[in-house]
Amino acid sequence: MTGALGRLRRLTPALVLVLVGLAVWQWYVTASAVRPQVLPSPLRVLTEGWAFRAQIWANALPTLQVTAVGFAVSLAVGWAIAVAVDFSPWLRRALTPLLVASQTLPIIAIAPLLIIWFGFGLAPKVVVIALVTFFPIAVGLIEGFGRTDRQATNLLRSMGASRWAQFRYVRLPGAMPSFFTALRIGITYAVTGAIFAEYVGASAGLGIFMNLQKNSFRTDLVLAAVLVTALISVSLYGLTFLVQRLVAPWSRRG
Amino acid sequence: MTGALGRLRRLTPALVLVLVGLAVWQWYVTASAVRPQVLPSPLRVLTEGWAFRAQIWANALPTLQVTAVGFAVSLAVGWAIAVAVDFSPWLRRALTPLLVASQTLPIIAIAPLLIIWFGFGLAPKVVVIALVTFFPIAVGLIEGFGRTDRQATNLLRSMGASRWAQFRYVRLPGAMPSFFTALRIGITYAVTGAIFAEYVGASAGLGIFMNLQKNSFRTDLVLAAVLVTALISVSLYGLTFLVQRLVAPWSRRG
Amino acid sequence: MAELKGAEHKLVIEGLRKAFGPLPVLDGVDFDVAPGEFVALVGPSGCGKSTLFDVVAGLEPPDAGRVLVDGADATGRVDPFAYMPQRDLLFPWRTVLDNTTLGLEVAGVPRKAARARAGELFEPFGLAGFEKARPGELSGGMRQRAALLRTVVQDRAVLLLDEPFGALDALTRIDMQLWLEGVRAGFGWTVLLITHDIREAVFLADRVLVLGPRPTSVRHETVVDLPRPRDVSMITQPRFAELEAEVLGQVGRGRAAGADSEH
Amino acid sequence: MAELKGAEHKLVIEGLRKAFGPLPVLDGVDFDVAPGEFVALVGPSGCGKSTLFDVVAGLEPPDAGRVLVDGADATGRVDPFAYMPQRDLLFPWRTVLDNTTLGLEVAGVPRKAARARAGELFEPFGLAGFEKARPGELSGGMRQRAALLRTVVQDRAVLLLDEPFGALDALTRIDMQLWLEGVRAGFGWTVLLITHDIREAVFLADRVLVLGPRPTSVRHETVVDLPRPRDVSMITQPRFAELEAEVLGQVGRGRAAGADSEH
Amino acid sequence: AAPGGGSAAASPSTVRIALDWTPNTNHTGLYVAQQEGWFAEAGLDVQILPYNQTSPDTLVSSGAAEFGVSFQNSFTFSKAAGADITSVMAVLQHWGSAIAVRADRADITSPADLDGKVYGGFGDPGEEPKMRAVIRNAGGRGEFSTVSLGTSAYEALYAGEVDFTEPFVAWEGIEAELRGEPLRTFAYADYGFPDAYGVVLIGNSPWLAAHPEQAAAFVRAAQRGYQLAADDPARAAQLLEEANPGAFSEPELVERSQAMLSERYLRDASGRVGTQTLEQWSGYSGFLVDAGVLTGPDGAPVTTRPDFSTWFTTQYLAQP
Ligand SMILES: Nc1ncnc2c1ncn2[C@@H]1O[C@H](COP(=O)(O)OP(=O)(O)OP(=O)(O)O)[C@@H](O)[C@H]1O
Ligand SMILES: Nc1ncnc2c1ncn2[C@@H]1O[C@H](COP(=O)(O)OP(=O)(O)OP(=O)(O)O)[C@@H](O)[C@H]1O
Ligand SMILES: [Mg+2]
Ligand SMILES: [Mg+2]
Repeated sequence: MTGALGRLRRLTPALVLVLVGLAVWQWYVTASAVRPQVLPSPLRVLTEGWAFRAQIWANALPTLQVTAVGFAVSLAVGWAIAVAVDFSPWLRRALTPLLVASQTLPIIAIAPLLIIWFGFGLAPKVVVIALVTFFPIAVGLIEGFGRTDRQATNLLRSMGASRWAQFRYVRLPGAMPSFFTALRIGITYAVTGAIFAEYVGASAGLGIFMNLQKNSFRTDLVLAAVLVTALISVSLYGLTFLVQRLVAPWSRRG
Repeated sequence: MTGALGRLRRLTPALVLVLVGLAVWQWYVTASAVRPQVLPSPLRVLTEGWAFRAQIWANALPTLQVTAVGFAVSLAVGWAIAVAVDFSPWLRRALTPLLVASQTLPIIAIAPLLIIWFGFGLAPKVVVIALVTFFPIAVGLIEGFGRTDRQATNLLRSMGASRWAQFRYVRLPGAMPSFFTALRIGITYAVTGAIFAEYVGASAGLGIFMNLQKNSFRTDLVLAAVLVTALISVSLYGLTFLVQRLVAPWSRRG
Repeated sequence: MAELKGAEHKLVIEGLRKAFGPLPVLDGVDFDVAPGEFVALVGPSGCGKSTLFDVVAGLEPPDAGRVLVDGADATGRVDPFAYMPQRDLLFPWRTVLDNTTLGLEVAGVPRKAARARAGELFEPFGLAGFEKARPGELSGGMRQRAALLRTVVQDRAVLLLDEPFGALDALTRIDMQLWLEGVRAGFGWTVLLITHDIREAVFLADRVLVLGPRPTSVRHETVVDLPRPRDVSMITQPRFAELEAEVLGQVGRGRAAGADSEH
Repeated sequence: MAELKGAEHKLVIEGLRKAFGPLPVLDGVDFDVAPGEFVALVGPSGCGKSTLFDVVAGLEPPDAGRVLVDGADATGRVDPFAYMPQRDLLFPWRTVLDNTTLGLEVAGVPRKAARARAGELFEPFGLAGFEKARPGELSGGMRQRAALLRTVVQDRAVLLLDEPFGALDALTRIDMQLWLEGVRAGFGWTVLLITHDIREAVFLADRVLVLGPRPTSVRHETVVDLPRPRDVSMITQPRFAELEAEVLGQVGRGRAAGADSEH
Repeated sequence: AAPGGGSAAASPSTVRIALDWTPNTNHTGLYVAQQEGWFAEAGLDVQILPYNQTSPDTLVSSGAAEFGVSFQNSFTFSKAAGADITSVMAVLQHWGSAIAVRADRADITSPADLDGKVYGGFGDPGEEPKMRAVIRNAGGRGEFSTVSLGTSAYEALYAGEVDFTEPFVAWEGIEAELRGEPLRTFAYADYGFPDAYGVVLIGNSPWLAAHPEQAAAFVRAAQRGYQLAADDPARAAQLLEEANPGAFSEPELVERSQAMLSERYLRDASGRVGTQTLEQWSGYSGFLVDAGVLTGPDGAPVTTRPDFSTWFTTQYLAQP
């Protein structure tokens, strides 16, 4: 099952399911004569999406860029918080409720503030993406660090390891499985976060494109953009497995 | 450090940080004379929120109800998927990309479909909350199941345990730490999800209240509702620790 | 012929081979065990003893060869065996008592009955008072005793014990050995025991098989012709010392011959 | 007086007490160790030996009593000790070689130098060829040897070894014992060794301390007056058998007296 | 065709109406009719659906609601795309929105000054052609950049992040005055741009055809409600607030908005409420066709003007 062929065969089940789903959808749309504004057929989504490929592509690029920058910031913030919290029980108790609270801010409510504070360059979008995605990463890391075996920590202490060395040699690698779980959750939200961020204020991007097409009652093009979003997200998700294989090969089961 | 006093003292750091933050905010608003529509002072948020407490409470109840139902559905779906995927590698490969893709649906784009399919009752809101929160739960569980020690599985197999018994006696309890991490992430999104769902269509709820007040330019009342949301979320988050203590006491470090 | 041979034996191991990737571990292991017999396996560290048990217990498929139980092919079957792995593998989410009842619960014994059955053994195993403790609160030797308890309480036809007494002090060990020696006959268990303690092997077993270094096979067989039931006084008998010396000599020979493959 | 006493001793253990919740484990443990001395500790399973090491190594605070090193209070200090815990605790995210260099890396030795130093020991420890393997690919005995390697390569003044040879076969064990006996003198290590093998205790140690059942304290001390360096032939000498019998008798006495507290 | 997708109303007398926004003064007539019992008198059980993210055009077209509150602007797009809806009554006779800049922007005294400036938009496909046309009509080149901001546009305007946007004069405009930061507005019609109905009531065409009596009863009751709003804005505002307890925390905003609508928007030139003309429909909707921004049901651009007289009807209004 190695090589490109093996990998392709592993994808068969997903493809089968998708194709069955699409067939049912196509059949339903044809049979029920539902209006394309309400539910366009998959074929129509594909052909119209293809016809508008230049425009979709032009809007996908800024979204990808914003996603990359935002998720990088999110990773940095998530790690910084998790490490800080791991080192200081005081900070842990101080920050945990605030982290949770940060997730409850309806972005719609704070969007005007973001615009006023950060303008509508990259900054407010990066803030939104970071806000949406840093939380699973921070929580995953914090709990990963916390799950370290006491006896393992003791072994390190017996070697005279400083708090930092204990962290580096045991807590950090021990948290990798948790981290990658969290990374997968976080990265999945990143692209949606970017699209949401574009509602806050942007001149281009898949979010802007969707909004415009929605207001033009072009549900087919909205769904085409959704499709592109999904493809990007699934690719990024797949990428995490690759990264995990490179960074922490021992953390995957055989 | 036991008892109510001890627990209160554990919260001191968070309270200190919050109070400092509020003081800075209050000072800034007073000093800069920023318009309350842009940024009301914390005092104003509190006093106005208190003045409107009856209304906020009346709107918090439906939100809580929707959150509870939605999150229950989300838990059921997350568990069902994770267990199914754990038992069938075929399903794992078929569903994983779809799960990820499901997270990339911008709800704004599918909201029209939800309303048309499910009407204006509880259903579309439950769907939105479940869509927003089942994913971390499913992923957390799937990875938790997958992290089971091979030798532990072997021990069970040597006892003649069926696939199901292996699951019940080893994979399931072994996944509890992962599950609770995921639960914490999921439940944090549940309330925000409910508020978001109310934008899709509702007649009452904190989301509706925020939207109304926003359209009446009452940023202070919007923030008062945000505050209530945050309190609910933090309480639910705290609750997960209690549940974990009851259900899986061994999974917390000492 | 194998079928014939199988009929008079509880267990027949035929030409088992197994490699992990490029590393050959089992190199054609053959032996057989009579019903109710106690066979000890000794061999150098890393030679493949635990791997052999994994294959016999049906947990790892062999690359070649087969396992017969009561004359029928049982390769890959788990039900005739109660297996005590080298790592104790007590689960942190169960109390010590519930860890020991695991095999019974899996076999469908009602929880209450299972607890009663396992609970009776806590006293002879020196674990009384720790029924409700978590595994993390036990000492190394106590963990090992709990793991052994979990294994024997399953009451299977064949016990596979991988260094069950490794972490026990001399006297606790003798206690446990005597306990095993005492109940085994009564239940008619057939026992395979991996040990590093040659004295233990001779004291408990009807036969001691010496395995060679990796890739391993059976190098030598010593029949222990001491009367049963055994008791501690036998250890001082000259015949005991003779047998011990014979086994030790065989282990040494096997090791010297295979020293190259270890390095 | 303690200070005076401490000055002539490498290590002084004074009245250590420790309880886990309601369970008293250490009940006033007192002994001292001369520089370069090899002391073996034997005692029933679950009596508190590992707990004693945890306290001495500075990992668990004692409820009472103190630990002196070179005459100075070292209670809670970790730096004089290299500790090999009972569980091997090899980390799955490091290769076997990198597991063994862990202590050196923590101490700031550059990675390359650390690898070279640990790598030299793979041959005498019978681990050559497994430098790049993951711990999961090792047998139980190989894991234990890797853990011992990780401990001794740290080159600390006092070694605390908790059953370092428990999972080794007789001959590999003798090899490792001889290796330890050989290098120890050269490095001037002071060694405390927990073991269940009384023969091993007598063979390696200058003194054997017998601990009583839980809550434990030192019950008896046997001075091993065999000449050094030791070699395998000594095991057959009558003095060796005498010493072995003395320790065994003391272990038995201690255990019988404390049997009630175990149950 | 039967109304697709959504569940049909329980009985012909049950009428559901979808809102475009949270309840506000554009909806007053509906709430007045409801509060005064005029719907009930007409034998109708009217449910005002909670505001949601779904466009009323889509809801009405799919049959999930019988009526909806929409705009001539969005109606044009959805109708062109094949929505099966008909405009049954104009609520605002003119554009409800206007170009707005901060009153303290001395550098912008005419839309012609907006060249090179930043527009805070709403992701509406008609807004850019409209702005371009107005600026050109005022003598400018019609070159500006757009940032899609949604409702954040107003905050961005006050903060100076954008230079102009398009608020509802009778809502955001009044709010700006109330908060002491007035806006300067430029009405599109003042620059020769076609006028349009700011707010319209729309109905599901098949339902209208099948239920002419209920349709007429509903529209007349609504028309009567808006008539009261035009005649007695204070009482109408009060009824609106009573119908939505807790929805309005700024009573002054509601009252002033209602007064402004009554004075300038609800009545046509002859003083009537609810009327629609082919001229006004062909004006703006025709402009959008000519601008080439509409697409048909098949996804192809609409290039020829449809028969706009089929888009609306006045047949359900009370006879003068
Ligand atoms: N973390 C802990 N919490 C509670 N009880 C503990 C803990 N650690 C050890 N104990 C208890 O302390 C006692 C002594 O344990 P310890 O591990 O020191 O024994 P030991 O002498 O090393 O035994 P063995 O030879 O079997 O390893 C045991 O009864 C054990 O249950
Ligand atoms: N899962 C595995 N993957 C790769 N190699 C393995 C695996 N399990 C065991 N081995 C290798 O197989 C050989 C035999 O291992 P095994 O555990 O059977 O030895 P053993 O005889 O039980 O040794 P010990 O007495 O030390 O427990 C070792 O060299 C080990 O490295
Ligand atoms: Mg083994
Ligand atoms: Mg111990």
